[in-house]
Amino acid sequence: MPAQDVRELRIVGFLCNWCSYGGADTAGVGRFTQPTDLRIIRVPCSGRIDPLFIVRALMNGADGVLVSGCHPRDCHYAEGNFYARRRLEMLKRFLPITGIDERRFEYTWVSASEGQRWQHVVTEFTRRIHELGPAPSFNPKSDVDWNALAVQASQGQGCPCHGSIQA
Amino acid sequence: MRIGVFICHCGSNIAGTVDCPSVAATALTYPDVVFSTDTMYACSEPGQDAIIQAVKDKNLDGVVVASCTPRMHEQTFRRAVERAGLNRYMFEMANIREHVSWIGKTKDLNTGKAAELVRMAVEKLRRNRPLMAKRFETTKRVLVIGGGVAGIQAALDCADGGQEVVLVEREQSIGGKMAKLDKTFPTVDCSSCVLGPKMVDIAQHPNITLYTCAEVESVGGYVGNFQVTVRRKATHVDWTKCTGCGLCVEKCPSRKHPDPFNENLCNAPSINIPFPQAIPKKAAINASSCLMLTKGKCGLCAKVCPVKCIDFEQKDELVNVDVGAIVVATGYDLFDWHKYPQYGEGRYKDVITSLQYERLLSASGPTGGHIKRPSDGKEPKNVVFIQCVGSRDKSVNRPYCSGFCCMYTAKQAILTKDHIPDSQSYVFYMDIRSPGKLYDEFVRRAMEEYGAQYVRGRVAMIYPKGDKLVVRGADTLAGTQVEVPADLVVLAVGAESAKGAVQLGEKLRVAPDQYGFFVESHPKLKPVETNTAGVFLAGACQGPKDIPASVGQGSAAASKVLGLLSKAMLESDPAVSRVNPARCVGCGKCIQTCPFGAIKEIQDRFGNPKAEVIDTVCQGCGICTVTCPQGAIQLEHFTDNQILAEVNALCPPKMFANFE
Amino acid sequence: MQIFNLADADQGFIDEVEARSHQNVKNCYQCGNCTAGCPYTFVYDYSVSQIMRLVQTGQKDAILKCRSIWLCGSCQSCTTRCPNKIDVARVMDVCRHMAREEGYATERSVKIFADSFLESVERHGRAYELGLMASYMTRSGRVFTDVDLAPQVLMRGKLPFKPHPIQGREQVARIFERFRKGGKNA
Amino acid sequence: MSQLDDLKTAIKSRLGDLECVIGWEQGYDPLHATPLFIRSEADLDRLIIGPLAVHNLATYLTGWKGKKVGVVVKGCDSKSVIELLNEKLINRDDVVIFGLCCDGVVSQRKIRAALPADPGFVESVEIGADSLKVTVAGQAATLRLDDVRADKCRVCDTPDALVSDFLIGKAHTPAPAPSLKCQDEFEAKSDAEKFAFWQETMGRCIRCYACRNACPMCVCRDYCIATSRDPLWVSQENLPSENMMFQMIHVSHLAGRCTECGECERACPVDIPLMLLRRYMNKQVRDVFQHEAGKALDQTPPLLTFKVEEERINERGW
Amino acid sequence: MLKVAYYPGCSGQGTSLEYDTSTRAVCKALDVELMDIPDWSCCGSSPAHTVNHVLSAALSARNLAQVEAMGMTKAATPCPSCLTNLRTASHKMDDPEFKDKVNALLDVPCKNSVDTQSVLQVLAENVDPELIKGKVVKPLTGIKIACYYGCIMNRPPEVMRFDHHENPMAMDNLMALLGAEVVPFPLKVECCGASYGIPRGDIVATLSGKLLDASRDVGADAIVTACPLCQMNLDLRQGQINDALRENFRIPVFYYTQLLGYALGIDRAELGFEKLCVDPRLALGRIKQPQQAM
Repeated sequence: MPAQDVRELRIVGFLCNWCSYGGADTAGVGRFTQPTDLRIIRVPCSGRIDPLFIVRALMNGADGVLVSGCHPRDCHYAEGNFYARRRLEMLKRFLPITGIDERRFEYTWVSASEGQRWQHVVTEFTRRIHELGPAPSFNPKSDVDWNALAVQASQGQGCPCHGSIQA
Repeated sequence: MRIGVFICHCGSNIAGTVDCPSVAATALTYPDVVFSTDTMYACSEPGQDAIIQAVKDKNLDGVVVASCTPRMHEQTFRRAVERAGLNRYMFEMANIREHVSWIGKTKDLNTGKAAELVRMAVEKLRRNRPLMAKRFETTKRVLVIGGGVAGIQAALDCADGGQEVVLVEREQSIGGKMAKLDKTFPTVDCSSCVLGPKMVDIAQHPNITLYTCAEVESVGGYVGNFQVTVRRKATHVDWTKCTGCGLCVEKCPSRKHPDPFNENLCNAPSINIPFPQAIPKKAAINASSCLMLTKGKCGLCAKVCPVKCIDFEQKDELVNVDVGAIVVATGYDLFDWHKYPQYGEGRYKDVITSLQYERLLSASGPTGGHIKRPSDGKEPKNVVFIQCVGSRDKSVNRPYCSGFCCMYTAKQAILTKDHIPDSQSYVFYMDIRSPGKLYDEFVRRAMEEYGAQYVRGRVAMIYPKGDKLVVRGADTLAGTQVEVPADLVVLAVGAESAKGAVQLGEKLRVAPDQYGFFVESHPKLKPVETNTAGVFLAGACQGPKDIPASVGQGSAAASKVLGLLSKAMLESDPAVSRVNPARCVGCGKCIQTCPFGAIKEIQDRFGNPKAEVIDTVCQGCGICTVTCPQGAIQLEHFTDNQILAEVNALCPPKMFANFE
Repeated sequence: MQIFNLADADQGFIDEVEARSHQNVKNCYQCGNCTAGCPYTFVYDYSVSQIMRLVQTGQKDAILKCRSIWLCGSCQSCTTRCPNKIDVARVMDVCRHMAREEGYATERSVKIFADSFLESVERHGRAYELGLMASYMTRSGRVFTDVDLAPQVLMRGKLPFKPHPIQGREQVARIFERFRKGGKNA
Repeated sequence: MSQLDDLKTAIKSRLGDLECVIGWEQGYDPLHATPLFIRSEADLDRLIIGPLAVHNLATYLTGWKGKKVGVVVKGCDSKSVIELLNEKLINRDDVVIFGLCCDGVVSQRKIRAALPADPGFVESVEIGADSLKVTVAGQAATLRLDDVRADKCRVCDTPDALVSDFLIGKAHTPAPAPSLKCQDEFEAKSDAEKFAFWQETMGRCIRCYACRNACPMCVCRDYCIATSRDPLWVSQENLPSENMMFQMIHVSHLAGRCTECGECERACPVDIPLMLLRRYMNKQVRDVFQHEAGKALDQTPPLLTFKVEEERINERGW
Repeated sequence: MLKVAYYPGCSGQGTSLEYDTSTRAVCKALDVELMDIPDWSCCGSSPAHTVNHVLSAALSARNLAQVEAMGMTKAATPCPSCLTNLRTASHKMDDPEFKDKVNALLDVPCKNSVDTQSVLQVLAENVDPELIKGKVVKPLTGIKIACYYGCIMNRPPEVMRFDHHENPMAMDNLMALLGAEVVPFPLKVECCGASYGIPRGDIVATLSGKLLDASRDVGADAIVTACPLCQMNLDLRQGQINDALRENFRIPVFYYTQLLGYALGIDRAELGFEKLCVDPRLALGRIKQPQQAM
């Protein structure tokens, strides 16, 4: 599994409790080996997933975000994934204008019984993110050496924010 | 906050590929974590005791357990922290077994991942708050919608269990489809002999109020406290006086409208009692054909009625009923076989449905139990049965198996031979579906003892030749095309959802599937529950079912109702949405998207509109939270800040990158 | 009857039939409705549903050698009535295409008739019925085909003696030419 | 009578029933307009319309909710009114709409760019049929209206108010360009270029929230989640990522609701081309839901509803 | 006046000359202008699609391209076999990949913008029945007619999009409008044996024999068709069928346009009754003269 040969990348998963989280559990119970990069956040329903969570993760430097819910029509709350599908599709289509590679975000449907499918999804998505490599940071590296300033501050040399004034 | 972290080894299940002590050590560096340890089996009794002890010794106000999936043991540990004196929601779980140790091979990667999942749980827990369930009283009364055999069973069981029952039936009499059947498989006992006594019990049970010719108009409220309005349609007969003597039926001169009870095989008088065993045994007027109501002259029934109960002025009546639980038992309808043009679309009178055939077989039917074909009244010799008409057929959007057609067709083939000994039955089938006690034996008997000719193949067309109908089909086992000159063709029409089911589902907030059958909570483990608390399903409204399965579900639904209403008070799940009225601008978007009608508009004391969540109705999906642009409505236990804390724990904002 | 080892199923054949017909033959559940309606069953060696079954199980030889695929009249009864919405007639067509390409002509007269017809179209741009008959009779050796009809036909002026060549017949001929160059992948 | 006279007559006829009527008047100089809140007939003298009347006055309507007001709208502004009505953020009975048939408005930004130097205070502006004569410090410059027209007017297909109680002016038959060149060019850039572009522009953003405050569809006002602690979506760090996060919140909350009035971009003091984001999102909404916000009454914003089968969402093969 | 591009089909030049002439005559009488497609070529008929679908579509598409060159989008043909080929080609060319393959064989690429219909559909859907009724000078009162549509004019419904695939009624309605007694013919869409007349006459004998038998059963004086191939099998080959089945059918088989023309009072010369092999005079004789009908 190539994903494990190199440094882990930061992949965040948002999974609905009833289907996909269960599917990931089923994959675990079946010992379906997967790359380890993914970290899963459990939410009650894909309808709870605000696309802005995904944006937040990407802005924070996540290299990939994977969302999974119940298959359409199978939502535990009847309609949650129908709303989710619209919201997530809009986000995915919107990302290109921001210059964020839309392949870094994917959404799909996995039921609680689809352990193998979950393994496939995770493996493929992780492979894709590794192909894309680490995401560029939205914030350019600051010229300010925060560490040095922090040291200065701890030595009682005034507030770092106003260092320039002092100088 | 003082948080304790427990890293479970789960024997070697986790410890095999995760360095649990190292995870525990890392956890101690996380904010607010004051205690961290690894433990062999956190869920075991000693494991739970250790958690409780630690809460007390270390004065903890939150607990994180990293072990298996929360779907397995979240409840276990919640109860444990509760025993330790904490609120059950001051607990978080990190899944380091199914999501880590069982799927990753490399120990150091697994260990790192486990530590991060614990970090995520800690960050979430830091934003948790104690949540309290609400307790509320329930109305000790049950509404059963639908008076077929499933609804009858549910109503009787609930009534026998001591609950008041209101049974609402759309038709004039209860009994449903079963009342129309002649005999039942696989015992070939008389349908009305079996059902009749149960129908009488309904009429006589002191706990049951029966409304027939009635439909549910609206449903409000929630589990434990539903407010239902029932529309009782005008029958133009005062049923408090009507004795069911039948004199009016006898004298009615208008007999031009088809008789629905007899599946339109014959006509019925405009004032009628549908069948001798009808419950309630009361007459009702068909307003669309009654001469008095359509033309203003006749009134013969009113003249002959000995108790003067005819009331041409009668109007629909709305009745309000408060109930604590609802059983939906609205049954099914027959597939409209006219969608198959190759069967003649009704041009050939001797192509009939299986239920029409039941009426021909029935002694109380239009032919007095003699099989006479509709076109010329002759006794048929060659009878062809075609199965899967509207079942297992994608082209008519009915890909599912209706389940009972194979069995009733075998029964009808047997009865045909009983009625007409020199007859020959041909059954075109695709597969025989007969799993059930004595079912397959029964089908074999139709073939072996009664000589029904089973032909494996569909029928492509029916066309008339002389006074016969030529049925052209395939015998796929022989690989040939076959033709049968038939005297009568009986279509084993499949089941589809009852007319109006989708609309009723909307009132009840019970989702229908794509075919209009109601969706149960869980296909295996919650077959009679729905995703709307307090609403239960019985019988074929959930999917095609035969009589024993429907009766079984009627009883099952009743036991769920009795269990629910046996509690003095109900508790609601506190992980529901909550509105911050200060942030709410009253735009109503959350109300629009809530699938459960759990949000209502209220006015604050300045008269501004605000949203308010009905705790006991909210199911906790969180659609509203995403819908609200102000973040004014937050799903407790999954608030924006809680989930954002998890995101930030996993992806620390990049501004910290410089500190690496 | 021969025993067919199911493990010998020709998956490539199944895939090719599916790809060329755009149909998923796995959707067929063998209800027999195609056979039930097929007017040509009486001259078939395998019924339509059996052909579908043979495709499902990858029995290429049996299909390409069979008579039925040549005798299908493309009357669309099977396609119209299939409960699984399979375009069965198209599958039959594709089987016949493949049989042709591999040199089978189990129902020789049908193949010759088609060849004669297309030859006539290629030459004149339109089908020239009398020429087509002549060509067919020469190739098939069945020189007495429909001679009984000749008087009626000729007497009523139903068959013109001369073809109606069209100006664009070169264009039509080029269609055939390019098709032959492109082979089955055209 | 001129369009302005017609408008004044119409306003006069209803002013008695209304708290006020919102229109435009000349601002701090003859080039700049500012909203005018007409409460008496005397105020009517100051009313102006025309290419300088750029503000989308629908922005003010939610602030007057519960009171009866009138509003003067151009075709584009009327879409905002419709969207507010559709979302029940205002009541139709409470609003009297004076709709204009609009010949387009100018972009102040383009005028500034077209003048030799930053104009500062403009002395006078003369509006011709297709030109604009601007006098600054005694120096007159004549600009072609076509050159300084706002971007949105170049692709406008709704010059006439779509909803109104009074429709004033001569109706148009618009034939808009299919898309804007600047938009097409930007979309054609590579991911890296676009990413760098937003990094740079968001580095410039001072999070003054002018874009939000000018937006007619931003109805949260004081309760915007970009400035709250619970929920806490955006940190107060002045980082490009946080500024971008705020813009993503804005665009996400506008998905399926934005009427492309362009007020956000117009209001931006540091010239961030926010409409690039808006137009792109709207294009996606059109493609997937065939929905255009504000084009018709009684539409539901597409993210507040769903279809069981979505014809245009093809789940990707996972 | 409705204008459609007209594709007569090869048999219209030969074995079904009378169908072509009568079609032209009735269309003219009903104000439907048939614009001949210049230099049309053979659609390939069934031999082409049994050889290859791209070749078949290309032979049809050449003609569709000719229609496009006329600047027209609607074409009509009397022949269901041509109709099937032209429509199927269009249908398959909805797939761009297939369209590219087809155009690779053509000199002039086809845009696939033409909707081809049968002349019957054009008449049924565009001509007001009242107009037809008003133009009837010789009602068909007295004759019993079985309408036979053939297998492919309405099937498969997804491609043909006309009338009903099991029980089409367009001709029934038309004939009834003209005053004929239309008997319920159960085998309206059963196959007659199609183009197997030459290579496998036995097939045609069996299948067409069933049709003749069924029409006799329902008491028809005549069969009415809309297909040259069906007409040929039932009419020209009726003798062969009688020989093969030891039967004695004498059922005339008309094109619907012939009877329509007859009712409209069109010159008999244009209707070509003399070209029918089974003598139609007895059947036509059953039609009551107008004064008798009154």
